[in-house]
Amino acid sequence: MSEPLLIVRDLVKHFPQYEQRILTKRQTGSVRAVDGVNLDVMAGETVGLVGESGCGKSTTARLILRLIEATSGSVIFDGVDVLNADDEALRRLRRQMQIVFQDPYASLNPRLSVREIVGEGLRIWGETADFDKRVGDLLDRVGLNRRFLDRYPHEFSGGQRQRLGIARALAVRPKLLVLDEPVSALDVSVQAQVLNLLVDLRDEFDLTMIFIAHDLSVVRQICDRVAVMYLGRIVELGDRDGIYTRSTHPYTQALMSAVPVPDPVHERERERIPLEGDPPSPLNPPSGCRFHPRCFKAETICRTEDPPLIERVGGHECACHFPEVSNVT
Amino acid sequence: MSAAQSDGGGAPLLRVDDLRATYDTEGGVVRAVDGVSFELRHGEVLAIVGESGSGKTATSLALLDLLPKHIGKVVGGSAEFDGIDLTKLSAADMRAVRGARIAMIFQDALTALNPVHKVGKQISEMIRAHQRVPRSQAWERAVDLLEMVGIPNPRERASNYVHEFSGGMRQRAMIAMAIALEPEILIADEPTTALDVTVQAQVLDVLLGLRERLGMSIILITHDLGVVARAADRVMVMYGGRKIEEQTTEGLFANPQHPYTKGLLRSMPRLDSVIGDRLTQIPGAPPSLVNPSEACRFAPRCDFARPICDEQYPAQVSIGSGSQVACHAAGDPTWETNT
Amino acid sequence: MSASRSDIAAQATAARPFSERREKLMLLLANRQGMVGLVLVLAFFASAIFAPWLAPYDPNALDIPVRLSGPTWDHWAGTDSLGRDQFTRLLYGARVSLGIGVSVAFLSTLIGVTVGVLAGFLGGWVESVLMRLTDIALMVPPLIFLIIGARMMQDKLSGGAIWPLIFLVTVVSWMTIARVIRGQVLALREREFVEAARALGAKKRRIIGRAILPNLIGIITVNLTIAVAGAILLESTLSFLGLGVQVPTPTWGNMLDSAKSFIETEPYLVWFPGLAIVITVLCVNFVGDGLRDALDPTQRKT
Amino acid sequence: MWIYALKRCGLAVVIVFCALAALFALLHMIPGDPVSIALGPRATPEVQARYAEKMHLDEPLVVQFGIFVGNAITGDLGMDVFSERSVTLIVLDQLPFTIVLALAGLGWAVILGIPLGCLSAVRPNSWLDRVTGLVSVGTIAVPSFLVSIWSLLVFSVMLGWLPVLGAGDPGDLGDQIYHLILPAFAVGLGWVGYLARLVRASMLEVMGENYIRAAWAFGLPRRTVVYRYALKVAILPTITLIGIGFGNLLSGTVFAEIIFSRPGLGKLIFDMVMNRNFPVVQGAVLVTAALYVVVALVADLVVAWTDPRVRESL
Repeated sequence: MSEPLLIVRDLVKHFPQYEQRILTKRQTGSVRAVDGVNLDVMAGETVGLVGESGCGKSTTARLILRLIEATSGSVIFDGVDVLNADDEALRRLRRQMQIVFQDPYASLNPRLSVREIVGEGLRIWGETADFDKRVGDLLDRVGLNRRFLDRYPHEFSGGQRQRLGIARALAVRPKLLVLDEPVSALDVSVQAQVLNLLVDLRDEFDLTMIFIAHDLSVVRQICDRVAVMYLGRIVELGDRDGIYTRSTHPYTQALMSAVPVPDPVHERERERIPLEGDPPSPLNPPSGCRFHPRCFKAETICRTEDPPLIERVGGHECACHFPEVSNVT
Repeated sequence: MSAAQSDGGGAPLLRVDDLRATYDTEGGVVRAVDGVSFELRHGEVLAIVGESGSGKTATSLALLDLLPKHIGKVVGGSAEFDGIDLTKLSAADMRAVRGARIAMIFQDALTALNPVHKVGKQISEMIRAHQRVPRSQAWERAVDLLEMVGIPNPRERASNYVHEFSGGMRQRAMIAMAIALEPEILIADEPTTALDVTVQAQVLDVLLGLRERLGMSIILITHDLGVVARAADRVMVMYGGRKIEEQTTEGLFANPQHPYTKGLLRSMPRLDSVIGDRLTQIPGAPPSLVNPSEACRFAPRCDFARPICDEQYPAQVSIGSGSQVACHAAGDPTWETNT
Repeated sequence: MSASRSDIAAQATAARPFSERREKLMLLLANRQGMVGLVLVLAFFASAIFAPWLAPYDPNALDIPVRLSGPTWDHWAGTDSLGRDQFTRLLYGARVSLGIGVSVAFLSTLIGVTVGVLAGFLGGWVESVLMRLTDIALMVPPLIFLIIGARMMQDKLSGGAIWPLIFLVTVVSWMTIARVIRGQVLALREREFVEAARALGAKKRRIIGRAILPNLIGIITVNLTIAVAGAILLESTLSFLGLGVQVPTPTWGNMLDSAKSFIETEPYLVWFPGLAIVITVLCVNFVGDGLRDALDPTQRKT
Repeated sequence: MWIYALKRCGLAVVIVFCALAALFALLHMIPGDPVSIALGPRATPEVQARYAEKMHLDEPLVVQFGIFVGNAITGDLGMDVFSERSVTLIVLDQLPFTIVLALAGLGWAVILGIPLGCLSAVRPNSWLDRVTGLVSVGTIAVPSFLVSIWSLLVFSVMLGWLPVLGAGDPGDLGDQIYHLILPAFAVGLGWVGYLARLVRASMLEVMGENYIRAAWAFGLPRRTVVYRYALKVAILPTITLIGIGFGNLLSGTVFAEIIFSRPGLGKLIFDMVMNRNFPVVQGAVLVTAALYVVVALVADLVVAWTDPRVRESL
């Protein structure tokens, strides 16, 4: 196996909580949004990052692109140390790593025309030869009419805006595309269009993708490997079939069992693993295994000892003291 | 599957007939609800499914005269509930119905509960708005209700403000408020959409448990077909402000009739499907409802559209045992074989 | 296979005939109050600029025999205690009042926007220092500051200079817009399209210029108009207290000041300059409100 | 909550100190001989010498400032070299007039403005709403010195209903109130429109919130929804504004005081500035700033106490 395209090691992001004083600030604590994430992404594969709100999946994405500064850890992209790159090196790196955002309304500058939005990357990198034609080709490629060049974002529907966001990211021909909940703001009928488009583009542009979502079914549709996150950590990591049919972490199992299946007969017979309460606050995560207060298997050791993410049963990595294969779908 | 499942016979609890509601916007008049008819029976869970802008929320707001003031209004139709027409009630009579006989819960409980009153205070105030109960007694009731929806330490929690609650607890608190007067109908507008799946499951359980216990009927508004499969007895699918299909839940999932419903079911990524390369997709985007033409709203996106679809809106066709579909192609044998 | 059909459907729903800019212009034109305000404000500016050609008399020409004559055919707005034509002086006064109003508005907006953008975009200690400075400046009672300041610069003012007034009024006028702009920049900075620009490798200058500033134009314009009104009020106030522009240069404020002594016998001397101030400020506010309605995205529905 | 209150008090002290420093710097930054600048060319040499000694002008600036601050803390604002009276006493003499005027002016504005804004928000586009809208825009556009002149012109000169000048007979409460009417009207008028507009906007925003819709959906009576649910939230920004407004009025009454020849802090400052009597100005401004900060502080604390979201985050 070749060297991974992206290597993430012990990535940590703590958002300090401040109390404003007159001129200074005093730290009162910190939100441990991402707390030691390890992840390798091979060239050409699509890795899914799933978890509930507040588990740190979007923060992880922004850390990898260094849109926010990490507290500690390392990100190596294509052999280059992203977190220690100087401004100029970072700018060059960013051509190769692009991101598509969740909110199709907030992610496009309302004051710029489609030409300027999609072509922004070309302008930044001075590739202005055949500008209109290149932007037009990109529009074609994401299924939009090239006559839309002079329109403004508010004239488009949510699905079309998301296509614009994808075209903008592809303009600089990145190697890695990070998709942060790209379809969760879209209606179901439009979701499928965008997912299909992404699959097509992945093949055509040889993209490596990190796909972030809270919807397990969407991730299953598009990803080769899946990482399940809980409170800033990856708790289970494996290939798609492994995660979806032979998951070993109780959280993955509970999560999977909670997703309702659109089939009333099957759905009403399914066995469910009920979880008590809401996910705890990342401001003050539980001791030991972070999942233990909600875990149906928790024992004394779980309260005191944090299980490492290592390969256990089922052929994939799992951070649990009592991993067991189970199929809950 | 439940004891309270639709009994088939008997007069319906709520009979909505040709309900129409509009929104005035700068772009023009939006026909948000455009001739919707349905019945709700005693003790059943009726799901209204549709995408954003399909009119599912507007329908429920129209029933309780809660459309945004000065913008939205009911312009036609009737909604008969226990011998009274909800659309013709005076403001005072409507107020007596709201909350007490038909209650509603909303998607985002954080913004739907008052930020500056204690949660227990809000519940007891709501009780006292409808019944002459002393303050302390109403407070006790509020505590009991919080316990009933599964909030730990209800007595303590009643003195909290909503921002001190977690997402799941907020939704539970709102449910507690809605069931305080044991309403006959509970309208739940996307009650779980803003919640994480693990919490969503808990809240759905609470809702269904209460249905059993109090024998109320529920109108469940959602865009999530998984939630429908889990919780509903009957489903009505809306598209472009109109009802396009209605069936029992089993019937709808086993044998969807309208091309949109079929497309929706197929375009959904699901946990239990065989993984193929591509999802079946419905092309295009939902229609604008500003001054719509008489054409079938779905025709521009429909793979089976025919000339007639662009000319007139299809009538509602009954397809046996309370099921209905509005499609020119429905029941056409040649079309059936094509799909 | 469905690509072509999907395209057709997409285009059917996407079409909107007007560009955003045209749409806003239409909204502004549709706002009756705003339009009336705009027309009147433009008229005032025109008459101020062309005062030497429009005015029937020399503003400083004394005509003692007709002093304190009420409004007549010869003197539409009457004459003052030295027999100077009030209407002429009103026109010339507009030059000073509007001139100061516009200069102050531009200067204070410039300072406010600079402070707000720098504080909001750079954050950190720059933000702390700038915003604390703004807070302290806001605590200074503007009138007292102006009274003290104008008194100290009185020798300059007596020499007929106007810049000390512009300077003083600007000093008390920039804080509100700085705070508003900072709030907006903070919100914009978190918007995903700004992140997207960074992700594409855009430099800070480009992000401020292309992503932040264009999205502030609406709020800057609105504040600019409102600042004009505020500055006219402050200037007339100071001149009324005898601390602003010194006679014989006419301004609406010092005309009122000199009229004070004749309030019991010649009330018209108090009415006309006062009305000039009120109508101007009212119209400028109408324009501001109209602009706000036209530019505020929450007013529009998609 | 208490910690928050303490912190805000600390901040208030810092702000007053800054204001003090700024004022001190302003008054000492004027180029030239401080004595003749402070006293003007008319002062006799004896007065000048006495002034220089009283103000410790021979000491370095920092020391002067230190002395000034030290005295200010003990309530000694220095001595007026012309009248030989204590500045503290001079200021305290004028203070009640201004406070009464500011309270009366803001008081009637609050009593009228808040219900007007509230009612016009509850019934948008009604005739009441339109009238309120016109009044708001109108009163905001009329500077308060014009209101003073015009109301004097109309009610005293033309109609002769109300007295022209002064604050009334010191011993006669009725006469004092009689003399208070016009100035209070002039001072408060702009605030009626301002408050009405703010309350209306704030109410409309709150009335559009989800929890108001939910309150309707739960069948709560109109009065509960409007007054206990909506107004309680909508009033919060108004409280802050009233605090700031009161602070501003402590100096903003200057026109009313000048035009109606009424004693008060504003008139004192104006007169002393015109007479270049800067020690008195310094003292009066300091008292104004301190009062302003205290009022703003109280308003902030009231808001924090009323809004659990703010209270919680403290």
